[in-house]
Amino acid sequence: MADSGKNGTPMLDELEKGPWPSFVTQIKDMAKKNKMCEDLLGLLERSYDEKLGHWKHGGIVGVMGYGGGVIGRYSDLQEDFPNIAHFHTLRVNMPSGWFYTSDALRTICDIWERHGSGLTNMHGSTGDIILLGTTTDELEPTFAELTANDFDLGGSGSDMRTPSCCVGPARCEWACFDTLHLTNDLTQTFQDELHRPAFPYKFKIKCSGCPNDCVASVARADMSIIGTWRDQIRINQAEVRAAADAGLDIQRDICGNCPTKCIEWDGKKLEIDDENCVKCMHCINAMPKALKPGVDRGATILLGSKAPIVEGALLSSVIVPFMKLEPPYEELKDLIERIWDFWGEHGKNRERTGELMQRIGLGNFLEAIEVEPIPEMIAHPRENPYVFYEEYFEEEDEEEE
Amino acid sequence: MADSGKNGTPMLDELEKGPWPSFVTQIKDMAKKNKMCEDLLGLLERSYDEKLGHWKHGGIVGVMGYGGGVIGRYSDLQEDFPNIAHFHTLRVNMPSGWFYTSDALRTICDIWERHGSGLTNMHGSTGDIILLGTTTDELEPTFAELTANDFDLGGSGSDMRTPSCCVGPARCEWACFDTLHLTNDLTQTFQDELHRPAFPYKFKIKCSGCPNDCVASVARADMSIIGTWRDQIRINQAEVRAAADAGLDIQRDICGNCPTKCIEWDGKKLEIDDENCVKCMHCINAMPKALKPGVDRGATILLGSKAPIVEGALLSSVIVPFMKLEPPYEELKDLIERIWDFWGEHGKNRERTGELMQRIGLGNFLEAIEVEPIPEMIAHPRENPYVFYEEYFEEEDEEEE
Amino acid sequence: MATERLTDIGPPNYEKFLPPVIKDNYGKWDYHEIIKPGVMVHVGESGDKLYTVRASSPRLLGVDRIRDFADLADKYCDGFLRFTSRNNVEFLLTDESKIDPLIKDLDKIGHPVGGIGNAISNIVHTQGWVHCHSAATDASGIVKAVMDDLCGYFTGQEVPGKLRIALACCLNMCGAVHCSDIAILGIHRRPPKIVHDNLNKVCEIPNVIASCPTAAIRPTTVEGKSSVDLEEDLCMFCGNCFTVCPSMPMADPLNDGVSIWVGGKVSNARSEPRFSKLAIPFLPNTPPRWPEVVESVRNIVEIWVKHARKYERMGEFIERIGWPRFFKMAGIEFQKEHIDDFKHAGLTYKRSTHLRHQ
Amino acid sequence: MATERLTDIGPPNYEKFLPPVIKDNYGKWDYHEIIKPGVMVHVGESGDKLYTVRASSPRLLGVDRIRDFADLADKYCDGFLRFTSRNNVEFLLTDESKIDPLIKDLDKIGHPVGGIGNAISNIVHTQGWVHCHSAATDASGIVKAVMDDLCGYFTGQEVPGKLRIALACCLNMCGAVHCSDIAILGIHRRPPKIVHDNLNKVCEIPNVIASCPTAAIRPTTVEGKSSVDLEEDLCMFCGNCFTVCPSMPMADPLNDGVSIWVGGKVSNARSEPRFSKLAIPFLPNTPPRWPEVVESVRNIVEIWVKHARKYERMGEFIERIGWPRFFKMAGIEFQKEHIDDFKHAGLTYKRSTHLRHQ
Ligand code: SRM
Ligand code: SRM
Ligand code: SRM
Ligand code: SRM
Ligand code: SF4
Ligand code: SF4
Ligand code: SF4
Ligand code: SF4
Ligand code: SF4
Ligand code: SF4
Ligand code: SF4
Ligand code: SF4
Repeated sequence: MADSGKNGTPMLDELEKGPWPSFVTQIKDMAKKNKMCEDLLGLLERSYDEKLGHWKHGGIVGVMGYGGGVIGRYSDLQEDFPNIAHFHTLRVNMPSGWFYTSDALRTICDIWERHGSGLTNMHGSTGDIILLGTTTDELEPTFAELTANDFDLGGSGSDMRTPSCCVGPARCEWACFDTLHLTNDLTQTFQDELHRPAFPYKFKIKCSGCPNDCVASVARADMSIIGTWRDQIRINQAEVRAAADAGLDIQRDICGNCPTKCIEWDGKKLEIDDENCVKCMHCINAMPKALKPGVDRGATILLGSKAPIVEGALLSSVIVPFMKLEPPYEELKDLIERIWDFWGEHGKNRERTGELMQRIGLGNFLEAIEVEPIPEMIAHPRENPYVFYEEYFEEEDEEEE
Repeated sequence: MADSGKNGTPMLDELEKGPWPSFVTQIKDMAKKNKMCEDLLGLLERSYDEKLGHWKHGGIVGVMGYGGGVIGRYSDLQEDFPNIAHFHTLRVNMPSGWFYTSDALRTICDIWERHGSGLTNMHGSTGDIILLGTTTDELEPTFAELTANDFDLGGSGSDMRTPSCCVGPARCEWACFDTLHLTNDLTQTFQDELHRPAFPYKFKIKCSGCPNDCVASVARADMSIIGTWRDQIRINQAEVRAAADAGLDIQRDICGNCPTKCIEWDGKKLEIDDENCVKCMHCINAMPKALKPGVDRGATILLGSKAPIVEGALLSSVIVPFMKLEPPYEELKDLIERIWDFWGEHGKNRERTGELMQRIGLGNFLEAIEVEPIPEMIAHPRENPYVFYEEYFEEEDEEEE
Repeated sequence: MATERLTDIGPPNYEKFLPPVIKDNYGKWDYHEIIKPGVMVHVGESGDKLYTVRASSPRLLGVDRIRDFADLADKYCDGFLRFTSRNNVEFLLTDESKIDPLIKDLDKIGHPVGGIGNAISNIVHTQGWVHCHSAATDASGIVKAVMDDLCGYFTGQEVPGKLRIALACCLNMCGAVHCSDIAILGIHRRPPKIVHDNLNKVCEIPNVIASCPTAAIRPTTVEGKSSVDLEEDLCMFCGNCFTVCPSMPMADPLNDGVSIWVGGKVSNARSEPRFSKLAIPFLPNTPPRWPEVVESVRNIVEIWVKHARKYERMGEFIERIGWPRFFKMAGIEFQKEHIDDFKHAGLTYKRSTHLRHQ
Repeated sequence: MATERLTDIGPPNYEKFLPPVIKDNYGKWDYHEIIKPGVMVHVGESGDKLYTVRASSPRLLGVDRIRDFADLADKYCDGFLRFTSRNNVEFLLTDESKIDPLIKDLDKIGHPVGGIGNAISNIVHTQGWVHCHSAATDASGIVKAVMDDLCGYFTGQEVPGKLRIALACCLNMCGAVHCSDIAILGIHRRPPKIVHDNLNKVCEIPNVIASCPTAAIRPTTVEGKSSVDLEEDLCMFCGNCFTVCPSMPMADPLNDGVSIWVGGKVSNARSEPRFSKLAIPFLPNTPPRWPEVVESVRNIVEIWVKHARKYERMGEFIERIGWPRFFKMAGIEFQKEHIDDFKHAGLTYKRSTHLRHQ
């Protein structure tokens, strides 16, 4: 079976059929001119045949002076597939919002064709450009060419991971802050934290321009920055009526879906009780021409989401209900640094910020990062009576000790 | 200060003022003829003065052959208040539904006046008649007179506690099973479990005739038996219109409050989509003349509620979504015994059934008590991927081991 | 007098105590109506009517007062009466004309009538300093002071829905305050003061250590006697160690007091049952009338009376307006103590951007 | 060529890559409209129009295909394009007349256009057997098979709302499947097979022991070598030990496979974000096209398409009809595995009588 690759790839071939674009076709096309891809096909066919992966843990490989940005990978079938015995991945920091020009893309393609498999992921699920597979000695040269062309690596390991953001103000009428500018600014400000892992574990930042959260930041970022507004939703009554005339059942589909039932529609006029609006976006989503977020805009800062390993998955929770976000973003950066300082000192190895917050309790965590507790941070107050009152009176004294 | 009682009770006297009936007045009235009550006043005044209770743990006191029904209590001010040096409480099992005749009450009063403080709680929060305070040597005589008059003790310690129930069919049109009959039947069937603690901890049963749960059974009983129905709510449209005419805003206050929004009102006719009705009772509560529970009646059996000590408070959760409850209640009794057997064998000391259920997991618990898992038992399926798959294939074999 | 000793006879059968009108209409009631505060009528399919008059009670009753009730029952309802699950007394009449005279007589002996329907009913409570060794506060005293203040809401002042208040004098929560619209909970705030010299005599040291949920208790030896010591920072004052060991007393006049909880319910009406949540972490023990507690409870009640919609229970009301607004309305300062830090704490954090910003 | 070595320069500034129409209307967009499947227009306050054509992508792309995209961008939109957070490709046009030709060219190279608005978009996924050592299944293969089957819902077939599918090949969940309408999760079902002879060389034994959340791993000695052993009953196959120690391999062809999860979302629209919940505990690994997975996903999708209300996400839909009915509709057998037994399990039990009995 060692040579399954050589006898063609009957199983993988099945995955060239069908309407959806095929990753197999991509590998095969590259295999015509790249030996790595040829071996990858063989190894993958083997995996399909055996229902078993053939990769081993990666050792510490990377580029000089960086601790992150490269995922080391070795095959456990080195003899059969020598060209991918090493098959390391480079994570290249994408431009904010994943915008490119054709030239920029070609530059990357040319570099990667010369130095690696020519295979990529556009993009990895943290957002990086993933250059999929090369040998250890190609890492430095690839990096040199990338930087020469204005690209740099993204994060991996226990560092700040590549921040990402939604398309935001570049192409969305609902962006409540400049997601692209902030993301780029944070990435540039924290280059050292991005490239040189010095944290207890990874730290991810994702910026969504509004509560629709188009980069899933509430579920996938240690710090979730989600745009919102404080004032009234702007209503164009004529457009509301137009939407109704066009067949939208405003009563059932809009009012009925409002989480706080704070919209009323009498067939002519739409009234919103903005005091009770929780900025969920639904009515705006449904009538983009008629409704718009207010003008007093900023973001809610949430903390702590992550995948389940190992204490169970977490969603981010509110740390700052509303923060104005204007360059140079001092308030936000101070907050981030206070969090990193405390986490860096008190976080256990492989403990994410969300897990730390849970282990020591949100109350203590807030004290440590010097943020006042407010009810906006909780869904509801405690239900259990196990309160750690921190001082008590002694017989002697009459005031708190 | 030792004699604060003797110098009158200035603080307690404050609690004789005001419109609400005063417990102090009750103690004072009895104090005129009962030395225990006189000392109790003194001790209580002392507690008010010092902001400190003056009772110690009770030792093992009780009546012959019973392990439960008496709460031993000793004062820590024996010299100052000798008449309440011992001040034990008897828990007397109330009649189901707390119904009495004047004669029955007088009988209890006469017995208690002869043998104890003459003070009672009508009733304790588990439901018993609480005879509040007597000496050790009065316990047996009191018990003898009680039994001679058809009364018996209730539960205490690690036994089945005195079951209680709502007024049910005796005076409520919504009772979906005979709460009084079932409660009396269970109490009589399990006399041994009630009087002779042999469980890991206490076990409480409370029966409410409908989901209004007028004995708070979902929060205060290890086994919560709550009446419900399976068929249609019975509607009297004329009475619905009458209620509307009388000023009830059916759309807002009824339809708007229906948890599943399964009621519709067009101003003339009330329509209920019974398939989606979750039997919450609200619409029926609001229009007792117009709406009635269906006729295919029974109860939902829930398990595990308790106060917070020590793993945190629990609410009961569904074990049997619907059970017909007709004498002799075999199905229910079998279930109770299967639960007791498993709990008795695997429950830790001072572990309630709800805590056991949580410790080993509902799934395992159901297996142990031979109940099939069904989705009605959960609010939603698991969110974490940590599944204990119980078998796996070995290379050798091809079927599960 | 029975010659051999009677045991295991169980309670008297309730049927002996049911009035004829109930026997006749048992399970065949058609509907009920509230006639006026504290008075309702249940009408049977037969057309029979049963009038219920509900009178308040301090729950702690001397036999003489119980005899008074018995006498009134004889006078007005052939001796038939019952008590409720919230410790009120219910007189069961068939003759409508006797209702008002009964109410007058009840007033004479100081038992106002009310608590039916949308009203504030009696406070479920516990023993406190009257009989329990575990109490962090008194029960009956606070109940009396609070109900004196809220009596009007029992006897007829309009309220949006039912409001259930409960009190427990320690974390054992015998009053089952964990699911009440308003809960008054006695709390300790000082770790147990260990009595080393008799601990090993009166307590099983392994049990004591095991009793602590936070593992704050460790074995030690003091003056040659085996005993336990305490990591005070780990203590959250649950009192479980004291329950299993008298040598770990919790009671402490300077630090014991009361906390206030809101928003619990047990009925399934409209919304599912839910736990009470912490509103006020600490109020001092101020006998005899606990003015701070009375004031705080009234304040919360009045917010509900003023702003809740018809049928809305406290918890349903607060969820509609949101906790931040509730704290603002009630003028309660939000503190670290309000934030859960027990087992399921993470699930109580605000995990969305659903926020009101005005 | 820079002479000294460049580091810490960060990504290129996005502004370099923004087309003029975006620069002009940056932050001043007025509204958008969906013109047809996969095509929308954003209209600026200025009146300017930006047309977006969204094309599907396998995410795993060879440089030649990326060059094809670049060429199309040059041909139709002055070289400006972007990728989406779900790995689709978006061409940014100003000339409406070029939309259809572009779509034709995209079809030629096999990239159907769609996924905008109420539609099923691309599947967020991970590495699988293509590059990861931790995979319990492949990623790209399942995604291809499932999207072949659901392609019609990407290219225009009507659906009630957005439906987001994600796949992760192990419990690390790089695809962040924990909050998806439908999640496909690779799972191991056999405890690690410990490689005793090199474990103490390649792994830090204390770290290995610490890595196990259920404390299933204990130190031991095998043939003189220090190693670890395993309480198999305590293992729930999270793979965390393998992540820290290569000598604890989890992968096992006989037992690895896929589980299906439903009802998660991350947007705040209408309801708050929520986790996905277990629908199907196990489906076998059946390369190359995983028919059981494809079938199960389609089944769940079709129930939603048929019964959900407008805008209703999978989780909102299931909550409205109730989980019991969902299991019935989907023909999925409810099993012990569905019942949570982790940390917060108790809170997932049904703690009320709010039940449908028909
Ligand atoms: C490449 C990528 C998947 C992909 O195909 O897109 C990826 C791949 C790996 N992830 Fe991941 N993760 C990737 C995004 C994520 C995400 C999603 C996200 O960032 O939005 C998550 C879930 C969110 C989160 O961070 O919790 C994620 C949660 C993990 C975890 C679990 C971490 C946790 O705290 O739960 C691990 C385990 C670990 O860190 O040891 C992990 C570990 C890994 C490793 C390094 C395997 C390992 O244990 O060493 C994988 C390397 C695969 C390979 O050989 O290339 N990966 N990983 C993603 C990064 C690409 C990029 O930089 O753009
Ligand atoms: C008398 C009564 C309070 C009252 O004034 O009504 C009471 C009084 C005591 N309860 Fe209770 N409990 C009483 C109903 C309750 C309830 C409410 C209920 O049953 O509906 C609860 C909460 C529901 C529950 O069971 O969880 C309750 C939860 C506790 C607990 C905590 C148990 C737990 O698992 O969380 C303890 C502590 C213990 O068992 O050691 C406790 C312990 C006690 C002790 C025995 C004190 C002790 O630790 O030994 C109290 C004796 C006081 C005394 O000196 O008289 N009592 N206890 C109630 C029984 C009267 C009766 O039989 O009718
Ligand atoms: C007498 C009593 C049962 C008993 O066997 O003793 C009783 C009797 C009735 N209850 Fe109740 N409930 C009684 C305790 C309860 C409790 C338990 C408790 O308070 O600890 C509850 C659960 C409270 C909670 O959710 O925390 C309770 C929740 C209800 C409800 C649901 C109210 C709601 O909207 O949540 C109704 C329906 C209604 O009031 O419309 C109800 C309705 C009724 C009705 C109208 C039923 C009927 O048709 O007869 C009864 C008299 C009217 C009234 O308002 O009291 N009863 N009722 C209890 C009187 C206690 C008292 O003295 O005030
Ligand atoms: C392009 C993209 C952002 C980006 O920077 O890449 C994007 C763009 C838009 N999103 Fe999004 N969303 C994008 C990922 C997301 C995600 C993240 C994800 O899928 O992982 C979410 C959260 C999904 C979830 O809750 O699980 C998301 C939840 C929404 C919603 C809320 C939908 C809902 O009802 O829950 C809207 C509002 C709507 O669709 O009406 C929305 C609306 C929009 C609008 C209409 C905003 C606008 O005015 O331009 C954009 C184009 C229409 C459309 O339907 O795609 N976008 N959107 C992402 C396209 C992904 C793709 O290729 O399909
Ligand atoms: S998150 Fe909001 S602002 Fe960003 S793209 Fe989505 S809808 Fe637009
Ligand atoms: S944004 Fe959401 S909460 Fe606010 S009015 Fe619209 S639908 Fe209601
Ligand atoms: S629980 Fe139901 S049946 Fe029992 S008294 Fe209350 S309302 Fe009536
Ligand atoms: S009982 Fe409750 S759920 Fe059923 S129709 Fe009435 S209000 Fe709705
Ligand atoms: S609540 Fe505590 S103090 Fe009060 S009676 Fe129960 S155990 Fe005793
Ligand atoms: S009071 Fe509770 S927490 Fe404190 S030591 Fe005792 S058992 Fe432990
Ligand atoms: S999900 Fe697991 S297997 Fe897949 S890429 Fe991430 S770590 Fe590797
Ligand atoms: S897979 Fe997870 S549970 Fe099993 S042994 Fe490894 S770490 Fe422990």
